Amino acid sequence: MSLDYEPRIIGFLCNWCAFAGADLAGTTRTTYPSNIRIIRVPCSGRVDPLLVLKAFQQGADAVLIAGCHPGDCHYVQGNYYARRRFALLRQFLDYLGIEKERLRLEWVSASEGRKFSRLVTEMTQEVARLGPRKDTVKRPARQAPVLRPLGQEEAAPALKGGAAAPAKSGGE
Amino acid sequence: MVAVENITQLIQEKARELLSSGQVELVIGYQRASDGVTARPAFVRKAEDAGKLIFDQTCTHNLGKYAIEHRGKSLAIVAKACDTFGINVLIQEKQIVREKTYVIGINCPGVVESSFGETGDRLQYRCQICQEHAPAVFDYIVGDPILEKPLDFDPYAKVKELEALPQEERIAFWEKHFDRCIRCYACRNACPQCYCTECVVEQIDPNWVGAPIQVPEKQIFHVIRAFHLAGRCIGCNECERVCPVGIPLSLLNMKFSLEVEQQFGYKPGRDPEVCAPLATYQPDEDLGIGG
Amino acid sequence: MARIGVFLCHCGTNIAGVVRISQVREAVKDIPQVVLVEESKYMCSEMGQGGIREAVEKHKLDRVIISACSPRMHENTFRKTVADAGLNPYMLEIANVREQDSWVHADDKDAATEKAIALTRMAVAKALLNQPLTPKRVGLTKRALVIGGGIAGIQAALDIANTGHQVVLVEREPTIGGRMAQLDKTFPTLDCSSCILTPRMVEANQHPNITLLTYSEVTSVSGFVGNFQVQIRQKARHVDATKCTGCGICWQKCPDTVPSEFDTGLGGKKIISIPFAQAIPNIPVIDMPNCRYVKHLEGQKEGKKLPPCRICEKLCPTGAIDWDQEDQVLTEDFGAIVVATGFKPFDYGRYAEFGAGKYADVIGLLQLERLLSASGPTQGELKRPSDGAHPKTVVFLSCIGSRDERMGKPYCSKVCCMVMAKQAILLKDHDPEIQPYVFYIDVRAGGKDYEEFYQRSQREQGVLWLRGRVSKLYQDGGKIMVMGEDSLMGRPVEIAADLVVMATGMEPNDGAVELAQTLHISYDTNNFMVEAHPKLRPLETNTDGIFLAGTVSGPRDIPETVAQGSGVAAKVAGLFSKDELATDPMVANVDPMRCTGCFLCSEVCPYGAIDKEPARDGRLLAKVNESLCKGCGLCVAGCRGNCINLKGFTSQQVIEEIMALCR
Amino acid sequence: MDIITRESLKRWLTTLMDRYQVMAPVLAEGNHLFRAISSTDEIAWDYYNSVVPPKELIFPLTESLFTLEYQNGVPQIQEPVIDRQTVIFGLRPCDARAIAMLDASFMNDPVDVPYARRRALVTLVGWACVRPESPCFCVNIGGAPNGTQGLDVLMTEGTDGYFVEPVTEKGKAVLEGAELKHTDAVPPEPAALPAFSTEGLTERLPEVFLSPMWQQQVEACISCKICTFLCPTCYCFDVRDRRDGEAVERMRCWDSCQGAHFSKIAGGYNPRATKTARWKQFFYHKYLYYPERFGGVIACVGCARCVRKCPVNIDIREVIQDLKEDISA
Repeated sequence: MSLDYEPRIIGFLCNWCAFAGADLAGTTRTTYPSNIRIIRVPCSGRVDPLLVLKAFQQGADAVLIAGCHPGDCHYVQGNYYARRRFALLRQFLDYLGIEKERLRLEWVSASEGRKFSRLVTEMTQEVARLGPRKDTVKRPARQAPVLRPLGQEEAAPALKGGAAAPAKSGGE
Repeated sequence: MVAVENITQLIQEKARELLSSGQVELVIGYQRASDGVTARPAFVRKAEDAGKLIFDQTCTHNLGKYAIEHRGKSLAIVAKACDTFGINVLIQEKQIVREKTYVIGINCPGVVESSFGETGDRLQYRCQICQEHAPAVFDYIVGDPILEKPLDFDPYAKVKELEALPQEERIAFWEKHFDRCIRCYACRNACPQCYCTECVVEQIDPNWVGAPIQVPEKQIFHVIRAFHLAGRCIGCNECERVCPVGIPLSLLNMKFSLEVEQQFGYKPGRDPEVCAPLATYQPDEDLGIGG
Repeated sequence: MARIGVFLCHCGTNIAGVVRISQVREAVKDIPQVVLVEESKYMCSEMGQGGIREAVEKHKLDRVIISACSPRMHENTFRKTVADAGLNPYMLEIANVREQDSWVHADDKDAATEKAIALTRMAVAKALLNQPLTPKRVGLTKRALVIGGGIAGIQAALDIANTGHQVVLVEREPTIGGRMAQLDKTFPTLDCSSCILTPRMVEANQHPNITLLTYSEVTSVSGFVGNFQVQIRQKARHVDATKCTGCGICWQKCPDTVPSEFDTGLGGKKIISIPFAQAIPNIPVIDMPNCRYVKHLEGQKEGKKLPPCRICEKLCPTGAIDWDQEDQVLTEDFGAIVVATGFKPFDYGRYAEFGAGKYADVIGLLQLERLLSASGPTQGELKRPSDGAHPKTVVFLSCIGSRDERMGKPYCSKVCCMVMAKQAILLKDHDPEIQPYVFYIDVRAGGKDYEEFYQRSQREQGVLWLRGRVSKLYQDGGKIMVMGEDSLMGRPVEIAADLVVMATGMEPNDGAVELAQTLHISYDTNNFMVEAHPKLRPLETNTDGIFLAGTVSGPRDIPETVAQGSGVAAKVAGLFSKDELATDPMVANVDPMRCTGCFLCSEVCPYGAIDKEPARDGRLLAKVNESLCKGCGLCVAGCRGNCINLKGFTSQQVIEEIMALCR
Repeated sequence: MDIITRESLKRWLTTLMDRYQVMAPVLAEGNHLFRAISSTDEIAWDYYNSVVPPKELIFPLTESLFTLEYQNGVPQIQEPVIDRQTVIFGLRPCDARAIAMLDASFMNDPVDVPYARRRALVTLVGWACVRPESPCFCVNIGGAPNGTQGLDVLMTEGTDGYFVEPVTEKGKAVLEGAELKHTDAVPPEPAALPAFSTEGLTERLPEVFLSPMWQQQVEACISCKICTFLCPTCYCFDVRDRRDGEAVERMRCWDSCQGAHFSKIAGGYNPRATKTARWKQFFYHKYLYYPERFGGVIACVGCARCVRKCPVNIDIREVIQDLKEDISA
């Protein structure tokens, strides 16, 4: 699939359902866009919102968190907490200018390889349509404008009699 | 301004009584500031010093902050209605012990906008939208009960206006404000709900935010600060008040308050027994998550 | 500086056919800490593994990256490999370049290669922060708790006991036996249910290694595999078990009768009674709310004068009646817990169109079992509930509370078809004049001799199986009119029935959800408890040391249930064959320098694994109980101050992964 | 003395913009701050003083020191180019004097190269305060509302324009082409400020190091960094590396002794764990350590930003007062 913009999507997948689901997509050779990069976590409830912010700060175009369906969490309730956290965070990031589409929490069971690939395809297209991020959370690649090899410019001179520089009284 | 002399007097008397009886070792209240018109925090340890305590509509500080600092001591604290919500949150989060904290609650007429050397009659916005003028927790209450009247405007109007703006304008709005931020952390440090030993934004390992005082880091810092207050912010607005460069932080906090209220029907600090919204869940809630 | 070896697996052409391995090699070889990049056709082969072992020793590697198939596939294999090479097994990271790359991006070699590079870099970035982890070892109590005294529980208890380990069998009802005790005969052999069950009940009762706790419930469970602490509430029978001989005078002489749950309300029982003749233990229970003496005492409070009765007390030869007896709470230690709390029949009253349970002659499968049973309320004489008449036309409705989305019961209860066949045959035995009709959707006769049994019901017994649903029942004089359709004939059918039997499906017993929560194990949307793996670990739960047997995890027939009982026993025996248990070292740990003691972590922890520990200044701080912690990391994400970290998935590591992927 | 009309002043500034980057006080969402301007209309002519002192223009909140990058296996180090000629227009004498103090600490041996480079490119055109008000106290601490120290040019607003007083050669140079007219009129005298003395403080600070007074003064302190970040003479910074793939950028960012973790050292020990200790560091640095090193000059210029903006009204003037009493006591 060719897109006019190739987004970079970071996926946090829970080890027990979503990650296994993604594996199943592979086992069944269900193709999807390669834009997603998957990080394996024990549970969607492990994903600290700060990690998502880090991804956005580092320039990710979108973040997908995928976990077990409600009620199926390997750790009983992790996905419920995740649901609350990210329901809030999405709203908030959108408020700051990071569109809701760029942060998604989805349920993918170990048997839903097709769903996973559908999900990634759809999300990739959606984010590609949005194009590059417009917000200011993203870190520009480099800070300094123009660079030159260190020390080619002569070092600036010290003050003459620096110690005396400030006068005790600045009056007239 | 609303007449509050009697409140001042009652606070002084109670402070004297508590200190001389030895019931508390410290009274945290307000005193006149060095500019002669506004107020500043006061820490009274001797009954004879109780005379310096005051209360008027310039007493904007949320003193809950100091309750954490002096945790373990038996202390009395002067708390406006909203401040008592903060105290409840601190109890809920096991930061202070109710039994050791004597709360002098105030039926609060609201506080006015003031800055060094300047004050007036104009109520702070948070007080204009306040609908709970009575303390949620107290051992002694002063001030006449205030008649709650329904607002004739939406307290979240400002947030909703901003929400309604096109994305580009929202981004521009925040960029222009965060551009001024100098990461002095006054907003965080003034917040009675911020008490982490080492705030994540200052941690180097892991390096959550990074040190640069530049818009991306500044913005991340403010997102984290607001998120960590989600379901905990009681709207005392100290953060915005203390910001030296006038960043409208209430628009961040209130966005979360709005969401938490809408999605979880929760208002922090009303009852310390109720579980915080991010520490609980409803199995069947949807929240627009999952397809 | 770290010394990292990167091993790129071709997996035949599975990976190498798509990912350009040479490019990956080029991309990672310049990473400062990477001292070696090697390839192998099959890294998991003995040769491939041997290569890794040699390289680790030869190049003094302290970390190993394997770029191959999913870690869910071979993580343990390779952990063992590096361990054999003398490395800590947790110094290994696997980049998933097969399932999550080459297999899904076969259509785009460039993209796949680029992704393989990214994933391998990510693994390197994470591995740089890997720490050696070592499992903790804990002892265990070799004593099992079986919850539920049905056939599953009895079987499990007996088989565990026979391996020489102590078992406590807890049953909520006054007697063990469970549903099977209520059945008349069993399919397809038609042997008498109680005749095969009761000997097992007796055996369980007399077994030196089994302690029966009937009329008891589990109230709380703490601890972890090998070391559970369980509270059991033994409800007051008001009969002193140590004195009672079960002579039966009390229930013969007790003046009052109330409907009997055991007889599904069709028959009565005395206020002081045992559920059925072969009940074990043979000790009665007083139904206090209905007892005359209790009413008398309450009456006194309100100044009313009611006869005191106390006949049982007067007549009891051993003075076993104890009005003041109170519930006992026992706290016991166990190493393993078997959950076998069984099922209850679906409440057919929920079907408004079938009379919402109003018609006396519309009954469920279990009721019919009791009506057919020689020990039942009618001593096996088939009388219909309304007027005691002998029914001649009996209609069965299948899938009542099964395969029915409307009732929120999408699943098949598996046994009902066979039960209907069995009961239809039994009806014929009782009275050849009876004509049974069965409305079915499909007949599910999977099981040894089941199909034959079903065929027999048609051929030899002339049971009429009509394919189709019944739309409505209504009473017409002494008849229940059944409006249905025969979908094979494609025409409506109307039958005037004397008795209608609802083939009620199975649903988890009352209190199953509460119990699951007490045990911290998960249950599905139908409230059946969830197996660790539907195929490969059907008897385990996701909480180590807690096992499932019988219908608690889904509808099953008796043979399957019994098999599970024995299977669970094998699991427990296997667990008890160890003298100490190793805990997973990938657990959370709290940084006491940062912790503020808000205990948000303990609020979100599903396993109660957060202990409160006093710090120097006396404040309570969080501490992780490593034996309880399952490494889910909920506390980590929950902690605002980032005071908790998760070994093997530290925030630092995940951040490095993010940065590697975003570069 | 020379005078320039507001109109010619604007014209002059506009012509400067070809050669220089011109920084001036602007009104940003109700806050006066120094920013690069592209038109004189942006200038807040009526400002009292900026919230953040103009030191941020020479000593930025964050600056990149160098970048290390692997280029085909070989590490390459590069540093940012600083070559922009800059005029800071409209800063107050107190802030100019503060910059002179920063110079002393940054440009004495060992010279802080990035600072020195930037500083060499900057010309300071100051505005005298005609109507200074309390809590300002420059006059009590060696400064003056119309002091020239640190400035290259001093301008004083008069009825018909600005009196222009070149102070340095740099100042003369920057004034080239400005339409100056000679006048016999004299600049207006600034309004008087309440007077108090800081005499003898420095000398006697060592005696009172252990006084309980310090603790009382900062009981309300919330350990924010406002006082230090808004202080024109504070110059603490933190050096951090930012990783970006295999490239590393070393940057320095403002830091503050008032931050709770500022003094924390390897192993986690924090020698200034209490806010009292931190507050003392702040005060002693300004009133004792700096003077000891730089000819007795107190590193406070009386701009009173800390007084105005302290969230809990810790008032350094009161502190000085307490201190005097404590000393005399």
